[in-house]
Amino acid sequence: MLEVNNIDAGYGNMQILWDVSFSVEQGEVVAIVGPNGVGKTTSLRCIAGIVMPWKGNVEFLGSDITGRQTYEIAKMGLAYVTEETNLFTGMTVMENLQMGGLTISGKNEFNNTLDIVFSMFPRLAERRKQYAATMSGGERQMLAIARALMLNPKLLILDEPSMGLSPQNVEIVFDSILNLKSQNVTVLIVEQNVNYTLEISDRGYVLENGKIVMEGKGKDLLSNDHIKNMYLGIA
Amino acid sequence: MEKKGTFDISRLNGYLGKLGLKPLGFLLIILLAVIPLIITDQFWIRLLTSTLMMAALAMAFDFSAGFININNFGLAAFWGLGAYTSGLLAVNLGLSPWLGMLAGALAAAVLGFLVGLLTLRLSGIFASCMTWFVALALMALTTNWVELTRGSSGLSTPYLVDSLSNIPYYYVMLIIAIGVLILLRVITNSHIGMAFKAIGQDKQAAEASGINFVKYRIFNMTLSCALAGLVGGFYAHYTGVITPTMMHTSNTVEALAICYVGGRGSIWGAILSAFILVPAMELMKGMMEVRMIIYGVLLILVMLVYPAGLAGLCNALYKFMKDKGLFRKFGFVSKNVTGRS
Amino acid sequence: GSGDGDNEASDDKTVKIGVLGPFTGPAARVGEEFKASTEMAFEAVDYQIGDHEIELVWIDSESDAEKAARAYEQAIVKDKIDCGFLNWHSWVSVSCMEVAAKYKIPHFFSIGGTDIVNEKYESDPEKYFYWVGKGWPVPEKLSISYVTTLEEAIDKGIWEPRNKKVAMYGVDNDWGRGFANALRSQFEDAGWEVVSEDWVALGETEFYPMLNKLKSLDVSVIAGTMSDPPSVSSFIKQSREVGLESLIICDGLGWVGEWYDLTGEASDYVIDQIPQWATPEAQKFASEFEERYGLEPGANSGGLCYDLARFLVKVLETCDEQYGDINTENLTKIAKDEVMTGNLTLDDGVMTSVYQYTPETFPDPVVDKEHYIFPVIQYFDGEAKIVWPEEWKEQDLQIPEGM
Amino acid sequence: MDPSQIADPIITGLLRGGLYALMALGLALVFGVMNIPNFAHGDFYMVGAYLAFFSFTAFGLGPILSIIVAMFGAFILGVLVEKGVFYTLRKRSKKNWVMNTFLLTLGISIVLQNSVKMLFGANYRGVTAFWPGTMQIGSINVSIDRIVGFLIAIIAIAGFWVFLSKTKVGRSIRAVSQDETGSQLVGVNLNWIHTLTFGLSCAVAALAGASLLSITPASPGMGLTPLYKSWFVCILVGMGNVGASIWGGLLLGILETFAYMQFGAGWQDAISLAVIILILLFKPSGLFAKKGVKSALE
Amino acid sequence: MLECWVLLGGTLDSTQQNRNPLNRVVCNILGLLETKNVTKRFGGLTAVNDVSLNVEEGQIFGLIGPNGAGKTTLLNCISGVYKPEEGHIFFNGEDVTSFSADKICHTGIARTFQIVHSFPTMSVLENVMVGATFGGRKDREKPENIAEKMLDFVDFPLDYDVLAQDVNTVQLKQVELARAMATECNLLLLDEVAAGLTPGELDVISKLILRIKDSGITIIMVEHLMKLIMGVCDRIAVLSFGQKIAEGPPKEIAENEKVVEAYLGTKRKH
Ligand SMILES: Nc1ncnc2c1ncn2[C@@H]1O[C@H](COP(=O)(O)OP(=O)(O)OP(=O)(O)O)[C@@H](O)[C@H]1O
Ligand SMILES: Nc1ncnc2c1ncn2[C@@H]1O[C@H](COP(=O)(O)OP(=O)(O)OP(=O)(O)O)[C@@H](O)[C@H]1O
Ligand SMILES: [Mg+2]
Ligand SMILES: [Mg+2]
Repeated sequence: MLEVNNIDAGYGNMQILWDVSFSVEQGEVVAIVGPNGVGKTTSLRCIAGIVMPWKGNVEFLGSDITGRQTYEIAKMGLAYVTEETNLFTGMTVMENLQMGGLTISGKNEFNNTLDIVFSMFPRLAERRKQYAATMSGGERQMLAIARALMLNPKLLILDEPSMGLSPQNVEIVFDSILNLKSQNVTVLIVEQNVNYTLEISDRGYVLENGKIVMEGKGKDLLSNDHIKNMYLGIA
Repeated sequence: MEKKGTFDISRLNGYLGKLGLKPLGFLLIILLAVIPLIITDQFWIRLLTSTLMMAALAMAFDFSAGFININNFGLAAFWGLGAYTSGLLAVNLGLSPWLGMLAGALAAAVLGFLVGLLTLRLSGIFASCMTWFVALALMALTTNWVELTRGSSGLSTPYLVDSLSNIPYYYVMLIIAIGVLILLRVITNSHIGMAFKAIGQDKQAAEASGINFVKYRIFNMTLSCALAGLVGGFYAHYTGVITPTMMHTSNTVEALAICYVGGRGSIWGAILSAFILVPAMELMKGMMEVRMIIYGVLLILVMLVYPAGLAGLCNALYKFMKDKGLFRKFGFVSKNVTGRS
Repeated sequence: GSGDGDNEASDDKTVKIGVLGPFTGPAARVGEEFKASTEMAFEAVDYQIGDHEIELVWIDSESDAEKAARAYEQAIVKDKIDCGFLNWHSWVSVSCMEVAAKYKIPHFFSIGGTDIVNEKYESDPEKYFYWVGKGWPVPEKLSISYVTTLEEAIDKGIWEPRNKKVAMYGVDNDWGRGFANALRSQFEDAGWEVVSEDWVALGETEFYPMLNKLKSLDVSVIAGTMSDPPSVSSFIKQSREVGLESLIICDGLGWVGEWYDLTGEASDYVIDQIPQWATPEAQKFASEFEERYGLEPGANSGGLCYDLARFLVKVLETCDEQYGDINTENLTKIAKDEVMTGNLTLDDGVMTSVYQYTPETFPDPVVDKEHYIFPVIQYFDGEAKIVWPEEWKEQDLQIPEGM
Repeated sequence: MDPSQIADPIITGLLRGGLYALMALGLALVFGVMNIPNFAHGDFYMVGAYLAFFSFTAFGLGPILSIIVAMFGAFILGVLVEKGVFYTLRKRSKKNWVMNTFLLTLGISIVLQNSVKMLFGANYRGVTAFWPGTMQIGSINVSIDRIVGFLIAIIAIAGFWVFLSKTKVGRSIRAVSQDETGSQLVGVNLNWIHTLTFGLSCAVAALAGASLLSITPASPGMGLTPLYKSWFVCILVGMGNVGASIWGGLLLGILETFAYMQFGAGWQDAISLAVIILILLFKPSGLFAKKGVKSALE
Repeated sequence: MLECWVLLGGTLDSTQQNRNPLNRVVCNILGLLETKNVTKRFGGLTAVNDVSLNVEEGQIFGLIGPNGAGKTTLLNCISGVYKPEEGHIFFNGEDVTSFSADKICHTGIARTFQIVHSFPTMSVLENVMVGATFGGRKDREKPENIAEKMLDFVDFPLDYDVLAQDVNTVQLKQVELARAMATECNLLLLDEVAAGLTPGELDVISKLILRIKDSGITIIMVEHLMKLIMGVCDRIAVLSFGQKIAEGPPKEIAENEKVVEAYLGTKRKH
């Protein structure tokens, strides 16, 4: 469904990614893990068309999307929850969700999606009229995921969704990822909570210094010594 | 330096560094000081005087725009305020124009202080608009308070010196301009400049780091307005007549354009660009609209092609030359040359 | 001295004349006519006086005292003009007088006419003498005609005003205020009550609040002047829109051509005072002007200026005859000995018959029925009808119904 | 006190204010969405006036048609300017966007003004009336032009309010104003929205200029006054609050009229500015600022 | 009033030195920072409701609670960004409730932001120098040196000359931490500095935090990562809907039913 082939990318003159390739199949949950600042976010940006790869290409649903505009890619069914959440802070929760459903055509479809999202995050239903700017960090994260789900995406990309969330909310987020998986939504996730992430993922990639250094089944990676040392802590 | 017998450039460099100057700039200043000995044509002297004046205004503008991120749209009004203060004191109380210039600076400083207070809670472009509104109000007041200012008919003011020659004016203006340059360079190179930049970029972070936002912001506005007022005080006794249109936004725009073309946040870039733009505009005067169109297109191009302006260009060039080791040959080895923001 | 003595220009027999006018800014239209009529006057002599070539240097006042002074000084030091000529606004006169005095450059026939110019001259005649001869007298000498016209109409029973109340208005500068003040005391002398005064900024085009106020004051006459076309035409047009029921004296409405396009029929019954293209020479000038420049000349900015330029030509010729050389110094002498004394006059003007100065009137020109006088006119469908003085009259003053 | 003494200035002020609101609308739009403090706004107003003048006099189109032509022409011009200038700048860099675009707009303003001056001279070009005649409102007469102008303003603003808050495109415009990346991620074509917004803003400015042609004749420098009045309004109500610009406009109109009545012409700017400054002193983010919306506060 | 505070309690802790000898007496009795019935409202919403805390010198004090519980708001009140509607805040025995943010900084409270604030067009080093220059340090050391030291201390991975606008969020948080430390504070408020770190990196940061503590700085930290919080904190308070629902040593908190229900959730996998 998504294939990233040998991409190089960076900012200005600084190269961040070196010949990175990975793929996501329909219905899978795939995780990318790695230390800070190695270029996980950058890879995701390349997929979403925010950063233009210097080399290599990205295929989504069988077509080459390298160099396409972000909005076109979004319309193809790719939802991306960024690290910064990129909410519309001057709009209410409801308006944010409406914007998320911009590409949904029917009113019924919209309402159905809305119901699903609200049942996933009841806090949002309570705060329909609140401006996004005044919500707490965790609330924003929920809203960002909810907005992405409003797209009815074929592939959902999450960049550190648990960042800043309370343990309870983290549970909710991970539950919803499992939930999405059961509904046959494909998920690509970048997470620091390596433990948990690899547990729920079908496959995982390890990115270090801009290069993919390891790949494998989620469970396999979890038992790998290198991973244990680097990411799970000695404790 | 001749006395010492050796050309000790690095020593000189150190002294100049304290004044925020670099050797090349120092040479240019010396050149400016001897120009009247070379060029005797009154027209050129006048042109250079205007150039220096615009440069001083643009530097005052840059002091706010390039550091605390407030474009003082009302700068021309403070300039005008300085001029009117000095002019009115001279006309009504017979105050000497020399003292009048200082009084003009003081009046502009007081208003600048008030405007600083007024805009304290506003950010960037909004604070700019507020200064603009104050300026418009000031201009309207000057125009309408006919009993005091003679309104749009203009106020005739005594000349600074009793001479047909423009050379005295030139030197007065040169001293003011260099004074402004050195003062602003010294301030912005010190920790105060850092505080300005910090509050201009992120108020919350600046305050959390212990910077007194109110103090620095008001100080900046006050000083920049005071300098505009000083130049205004000079101008009143240079042309011999002042009108409320001095305070018009178009004059601010001129200073602003010079500042931006010169490179925001460098202070000295303003002088450089003034010496290119002002004479060019004057020499093209016959071309009327075309000249202004060129001017507008130039502004657009600068922003599109090289927003760092002339100062940025010079710094890039300097860096390039330094990287290639071209300076070592001439003995220019200094760290303080970069004036980048 | 750098401005006068060592003038290189005098060597190659070129005489540079700095023509001061509002070539850009709100009164740019006036400037255009200045340019055109000055050029026409000098073309008539082929830019040649004796063996001197004449070169015109345009000095743009931008309708602003300060900018004008700067430009004037620039022209002196950069272009090294031998003398100055013309000007439109009084406040520009005041500021440039200073410059002319500083550099001792004679400046001929500036139109800006208000008292402040005279006051300045009188404050130090020796110094400000260089502002030679105003091309326009102080307002009271002309404005009295309006009061006379109205009083005569009342005497004759043509008009029975519902009250003798008048409101003054004007552009907020020396000209507007000077004119209104002169007219004000003349009205008061004639037994009128002046109930209000309003000053508006140059270039203002919104008059509803002011006109509504004037309307509620219920005056029979409103009188004043504005010197820039958009203001004056908006004022007249809007006075009709708000239904102002007063006779309007609007000095200067017809100063620039094409005003009727902006006001439309709202200008009917408005009273103004402007010389007419009465003589064949005047008509010839007007049609030539229009043909060449595609502009309808205004009586003052076109016609009067044309006369003054011809007067200047005469001055230059006299200078050449008497001294053999035309330069700043000799022109100053001519100004003092010939122009100021009344020896030198222009007696074939197209707008008004004789332009003359006398030591008594100086710096004003002589104003009387033989010399310098303008008829009072009233507009209908964009056409002016002379209503005063008796000798030239085309029709009686017309009063709209209900006034 | 005579009631008409209160009523008259209010009516006059309202009529004026509606047009201020219209001018401010476009400015608020461009600043709110594209973060461009557009100091060339007044010049699009001027372009509108010229276009309307030529359509009306030279081509003899009716008033409505002339106004539409002016809007359309300015829209095209706006689109060209956006594509040519702002788009290029956005491609090059986003750093210091507000300040850089600010200078760009000054450049555009200078170029527009002087090109028009070069083409048509400094003459004033006006029409006596689009719709001759006057109407009695309360105790005062008002020209039909002004009433129509006022209605145009109200309708345009109401239309915009509905457009921005109720339609998908309108909501996208607002979304872009708050987070560009975010809006792209939900499928908004950023470039298209930017171009559209700038074009619309120019069209609205031109609409104001064209409808006011019979009151203010067209001339190259005519844009400055509407420009700063628009800024008054925008800042008075709070930036980015498009709907509220109507209240700001009306308030300013009434304020000016009363200032005029009390102190005389010429003082209106000084007085109304003083009042605005005072208001902002106590409510720096503007009278109707929305929470979280880009505001004047730091 | 002094007596009153003494009566209210607070353990004696004389091991740490204090800048102002006069304050020291009071502080030793009362604890370094004390909030008394602090309430902060936003319109109808009470973000912080009647919260009283007592942080002793030398402690690492944890502040946890669900999203939107008011933790950041409380920190904002302490650091002078907001002025609470009710209640008082005492630092070193001095009532600092109405102090402005910069003055608070000078009294010795430094902070980091949850949503990072930096000076984008200054280099990372300059960012930290701002703290060193204006943070109220009395010593004569050059700000540049202090800044370098601090960046070394937090282990900033990139060149110190890069502009702040070119580094990512996690790195900016390091810069913020360095900047806060550079002000020479007695009390450091950390708002989710560890968000976005891998478990491995968490070890690194917990060591860093302990080192900060060892250098004599008291810390209040807001964090959602239980592993970190439980590992380093001496004492923890839990906020929920603006109210303090529990306070105590980590072990107690972890077992507190209310906390489990309101915050930790049932699965406890992470
Ligand atoms: N907009 C940018 N401009 C320049 N450099 C950037 C930009 N964004 C990120 N970088 C740099 O690129 C490198 C990789 O960043 P990236 O955000 O992709 O890492 P990451 O793996 O997502 O890290 P993290 O876990 O911290 O989110 C970092 O060193 C960062 O400083
Ligand atoms: N400026 C504000 N205006 C209105 N409401 C606000 C404002 N700031 C915060 N709030 C609200 O106050 C509550 C507390 O917010 P706060 O940011 O303190 O939460 P928090 O405990 O830090 O949460 P998180 O763990 O998600 O960061 C939230 O519901 C938030 O929406
Ligand atoms: Mg990342
Ligand atoms: Mg928080």
